[in-house]
Amino acid sequence: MIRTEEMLLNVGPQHPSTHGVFRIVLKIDGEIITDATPVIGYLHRGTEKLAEDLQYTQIIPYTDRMDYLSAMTNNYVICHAVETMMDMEIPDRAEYLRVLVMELGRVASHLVWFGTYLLDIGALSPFLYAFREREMIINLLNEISGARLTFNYMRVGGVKWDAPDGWIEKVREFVPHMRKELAGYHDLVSGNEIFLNRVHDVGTYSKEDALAYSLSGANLRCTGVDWDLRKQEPYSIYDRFNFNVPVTEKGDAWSRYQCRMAEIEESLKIVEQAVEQFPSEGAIMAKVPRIIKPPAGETYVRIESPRGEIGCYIASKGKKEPYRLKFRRPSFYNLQILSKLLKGENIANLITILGGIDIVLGEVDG
Amino acid sequence: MKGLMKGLKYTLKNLSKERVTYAYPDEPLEMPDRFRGIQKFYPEKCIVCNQCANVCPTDCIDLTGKKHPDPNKKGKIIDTYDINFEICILCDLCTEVCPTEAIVMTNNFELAEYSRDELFKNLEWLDENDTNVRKENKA
Amino acid sequence: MMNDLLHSAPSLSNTLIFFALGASLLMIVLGFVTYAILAERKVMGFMQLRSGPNKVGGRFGLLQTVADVLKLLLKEDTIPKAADRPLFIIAPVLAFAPAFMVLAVIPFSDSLRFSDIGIGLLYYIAISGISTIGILMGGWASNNKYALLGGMRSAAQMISYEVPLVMSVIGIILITGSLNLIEIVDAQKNLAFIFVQPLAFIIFLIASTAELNRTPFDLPEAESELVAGYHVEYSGFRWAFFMLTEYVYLFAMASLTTVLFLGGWHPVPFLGFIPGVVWFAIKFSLVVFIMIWFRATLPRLRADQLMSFGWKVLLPLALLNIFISAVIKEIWF
Amino acid sequence: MSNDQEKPFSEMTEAEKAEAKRKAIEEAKRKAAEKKAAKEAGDSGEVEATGGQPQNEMTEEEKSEAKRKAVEEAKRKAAERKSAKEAEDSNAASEASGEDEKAKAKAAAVAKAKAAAAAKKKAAGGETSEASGEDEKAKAKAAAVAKAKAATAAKKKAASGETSEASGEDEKAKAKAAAVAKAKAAAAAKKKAAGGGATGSGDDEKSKAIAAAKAKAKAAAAAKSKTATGGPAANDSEAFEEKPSPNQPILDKYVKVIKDNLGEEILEDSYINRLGKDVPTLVAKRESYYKLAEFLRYNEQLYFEYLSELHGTDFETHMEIYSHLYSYKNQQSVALKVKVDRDQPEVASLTPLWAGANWPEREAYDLLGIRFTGHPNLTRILMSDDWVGHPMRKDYEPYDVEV
Repeated sequence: MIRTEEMLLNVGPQHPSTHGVFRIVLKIDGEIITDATPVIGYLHRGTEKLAEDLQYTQIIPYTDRMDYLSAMTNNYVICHAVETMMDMEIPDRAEYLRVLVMELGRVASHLVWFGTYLLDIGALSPFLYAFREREMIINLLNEISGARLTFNYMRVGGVKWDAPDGWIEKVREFVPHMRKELAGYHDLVSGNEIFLNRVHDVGTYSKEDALAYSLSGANLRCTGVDWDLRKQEPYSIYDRFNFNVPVTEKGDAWSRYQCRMAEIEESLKIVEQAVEQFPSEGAIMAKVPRIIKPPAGETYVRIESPRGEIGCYIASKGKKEPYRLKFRRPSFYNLQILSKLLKGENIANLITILGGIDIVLGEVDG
Repeated sequence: MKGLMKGLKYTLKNLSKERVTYAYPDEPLEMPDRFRGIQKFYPEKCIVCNQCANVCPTDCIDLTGKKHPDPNKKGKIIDTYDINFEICILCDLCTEVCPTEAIVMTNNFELAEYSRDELFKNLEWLDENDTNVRKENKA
Repeated sequence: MMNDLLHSAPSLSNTLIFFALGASLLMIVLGFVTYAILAERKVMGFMQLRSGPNKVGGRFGLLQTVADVLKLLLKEDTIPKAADRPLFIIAPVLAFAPAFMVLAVIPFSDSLRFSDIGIGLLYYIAISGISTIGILMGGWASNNKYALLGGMRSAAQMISYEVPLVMSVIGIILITGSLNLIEIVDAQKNLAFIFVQPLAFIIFLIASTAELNRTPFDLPEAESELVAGYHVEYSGFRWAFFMLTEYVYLFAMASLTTVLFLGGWHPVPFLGFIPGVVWFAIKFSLVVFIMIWFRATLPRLRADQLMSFGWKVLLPLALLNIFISAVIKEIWF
Repeated sequence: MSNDQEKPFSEMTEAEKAEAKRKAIEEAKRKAAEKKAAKEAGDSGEVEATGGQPQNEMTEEEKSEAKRKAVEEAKRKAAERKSAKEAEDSNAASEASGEDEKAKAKAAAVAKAKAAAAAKKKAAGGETSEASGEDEKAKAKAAAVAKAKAATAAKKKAASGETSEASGEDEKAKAKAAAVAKAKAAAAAKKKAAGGGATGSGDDEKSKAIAAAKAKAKAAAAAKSKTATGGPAANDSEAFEEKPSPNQPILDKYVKVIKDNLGEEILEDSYINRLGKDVPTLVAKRESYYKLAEFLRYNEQLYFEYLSELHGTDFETHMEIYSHLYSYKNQQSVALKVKVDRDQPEVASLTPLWAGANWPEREAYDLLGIRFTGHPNLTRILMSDDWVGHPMRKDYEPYDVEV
């Protein structure tokens, strides 16, 4: 008599494909997953608790460490929340700089996703090609902000530095280069039959599920929901640019891939236009009191980060520290659907699905 | 098969391309001027206003002042100044608030030490750390 | 010289000579493995716009692998407490021994050969199957779930791909009418079999990549899924043995491909002045390069896709190839 | 830029001295002020002296005040008084500062005030002139007159309907330009001030464009819901009138639909959150929280199928769950709040309605100790399972003080 039994498999917290310290406890029957329980919190640093004792400017470096692949959007969301509360007008030049760095950051973040996703699926080279271009972006951002990942670049009311000499030109030159290389990625990966077989019809969910599970970003757009906060609830100066929101219909890993790759192109479009429209002079800081004290009350703003909707809630009592600061962290919300998707899949698909959701553990755990 | 061939062509084409990696640490990495590395401290410029210690988000700066030795002059001069690089996140806020540019950033980013104790930098160390200072801060 | 030795009566001095020859071949193979690993890292490095190893042994990193092996030998030998100790120890040996044994039948050139047995091809295939047991054993004995999954995947994969592998060479056997590898090479004096049997070559290349557990068929190791698969608990020189197995098999399989399809040591027309061994080495390197090239480009298949590809695509194609070969043989030969 | 930014700092040493003196004077002036408030005000005064933006800061405060007034109950009157005091202080500070700085600030403030919704216009105008010297007063008056003209023009345009929207915009802009020009003429002696005014107007127009775009989007949503009738022009004119917010009709609609279907008693409160992009906010009663949420989720007119955010806050007197809902179908959002007793924090879970509420509720349980009844798996999520206490509560004492 052959007796089979279910096996408990602990994937993570140290595992090459969990992109950080994420743990998922699987019940497997052979290689088929019958149950999956995600366990998070290994990277919880209590940003929100720490923020209760910090002034608003001091919180900004902490936000860098949440979604460390696109720290610029994190910087922006808290600045935007405070600015909304204080009803501030941001100078044009500052807004353009913000949009430039945020969109460059979005491209960089998607490149990391592209590379690591292919690494998860087993191809080694795309990772290095993607990081080649990312390195250029990182260098650009390093030049303007003084750090490669933890930028701490934005301030309430504007940005910390103006663009250094020649920076705009460098960005202008980067766009066509990136377009060329992007075509190369498509050559290398997008038509590859093995890759297509790995991602087609894997981790499919419906539009209704996506909405019910509060998914956002490409995870939502891959089901046919045309939703991008840059377009639908324009913040900053996004209404001045002409770009599309890539939407795909199928809701599987392949449509998520298509969405993100198309988003790189759209971001490049925005960068291109922002460079064209970039005001030749002007202030980069609004007139801000040095001690920032938003009026008593509360606010919730949300913007589009590469991973989806990043939101910031501030409850203020009119003091220089927030009474309560809460980030809506897109990865945290996006990850919820994972255990639903995994039932009945095999272990190889676990990696494809998890990679396709595009999480950053710093953000999941806050 | 066509997709596979395309991919193979792409990698083969890259075989002869110039490499893009840095030869670090054989060649030192050039960081842009704004890069945020280990701080440099000018004790003579410091007016002991405590702003850097107050603004530091991780409370890694400790400083004490003493009375100016010249009794005719008002104000204080710096006595001790310590930065704990175990928790410093190099956010640049201290140099941003400093009214006299007594503390500035350098481009030195090689912070690794064999012992945690060595990450505790005192006034002398920070004073001597005078290479690669940000150009715009060079007095 | 070799042929004389092979046909002489057994004696003590003969045995010693064979032992010395075997040992020298082992050294050559180890030398190859050393530089195959380096070549793989270098080629992949160049393809990925890196420079690859360049610290140990000059700017080309010529001693990098040596340093790695030394490190592995000096490492502490750890055996998990809950592991099945005897099996755990024997597994790498069982995996490695057949890898080296199969080299016995490969003719490297006109004169450089170590045996001349009539069923050379059959011998190769039969012996190489044993390695699977070593890998499965290692996966089981580690008492680790990832290793177990890797071992199971490996067993399933090897069995599935051995079938099309064998089927694809039947065409050649039909045409030459022999299982002796030397005779197969001799039959390609004028035209390499790659031109006669292109379909078989493609099937053989794919199946051999799968047999070698190399990308895109590296499921048993599957870094991103199973961490390291069957050798996840191994370290030090035991782990080195598994690595060695892999690369010796690469050596053997590339040699076999050269012998079966690329005409062995026979030169390309008009370039006959170059010695046969060099020709063999050139063709062999080409095959190795292709394997490395695949690894640098392709993503990994999924287990179920691997199975359906093996059974539903490769096997029918191999059968078709046998049929075509039979027809061709009937008409032309 | 860096030079610009650093300059204030280097100037600051002198400024600080002046500041110290001023502080002493101020201290004497307002004995009644709390110690903390005094310190904070001093801080802000310090900046104003150098940054040259006293009015700016003040209008911020006033704006907030006005907003609050529109929104808040008597509860926070004390807080208002406090901030009013702060405003006074900063006035005092500005008096102390140099003449032309004031003028600069004035120009900026005027531009700002124009750009802002005119709900606070009167208050702002009044207070600024109070704070400033004689000729500034005159300037401000001129500006106010210009503004009033612009407002009436806008109103007229609004009356003529949607089609004239573009031209209305134009004329408004012209009126604005005229107003700015007036202000310029008044401050002609001070070239810098004029320059500031000009850039201010540029910004204004741009912000106008943005506002118009936003208004359009809003109007589209409004048209869909068949309640709003005015269109963008109406929205604009609303801004010039004393009306509270462009989202007010949306909120009214929500409230009406809810009250029609669930009865009068279901809502504890409803208001527009002025600080949060004018989001309509509903405060549910704890008992009927789930019922209301269910209604918001499934009612055809509301249909908030997307839960954007859910979290709890410890307000010391009570706990509060804040959730931000969005309806893709109707393109509208709402904030739903419920107050929870702090000693017995228990409230219905929203997970059956929105699967996405699962983890956020676990997080709220983990960090605040709010128990969600009906939650499928209410366990700790960020902290380890054996953690003691709920860290985000204001009375939380860390187990190990050193960490």
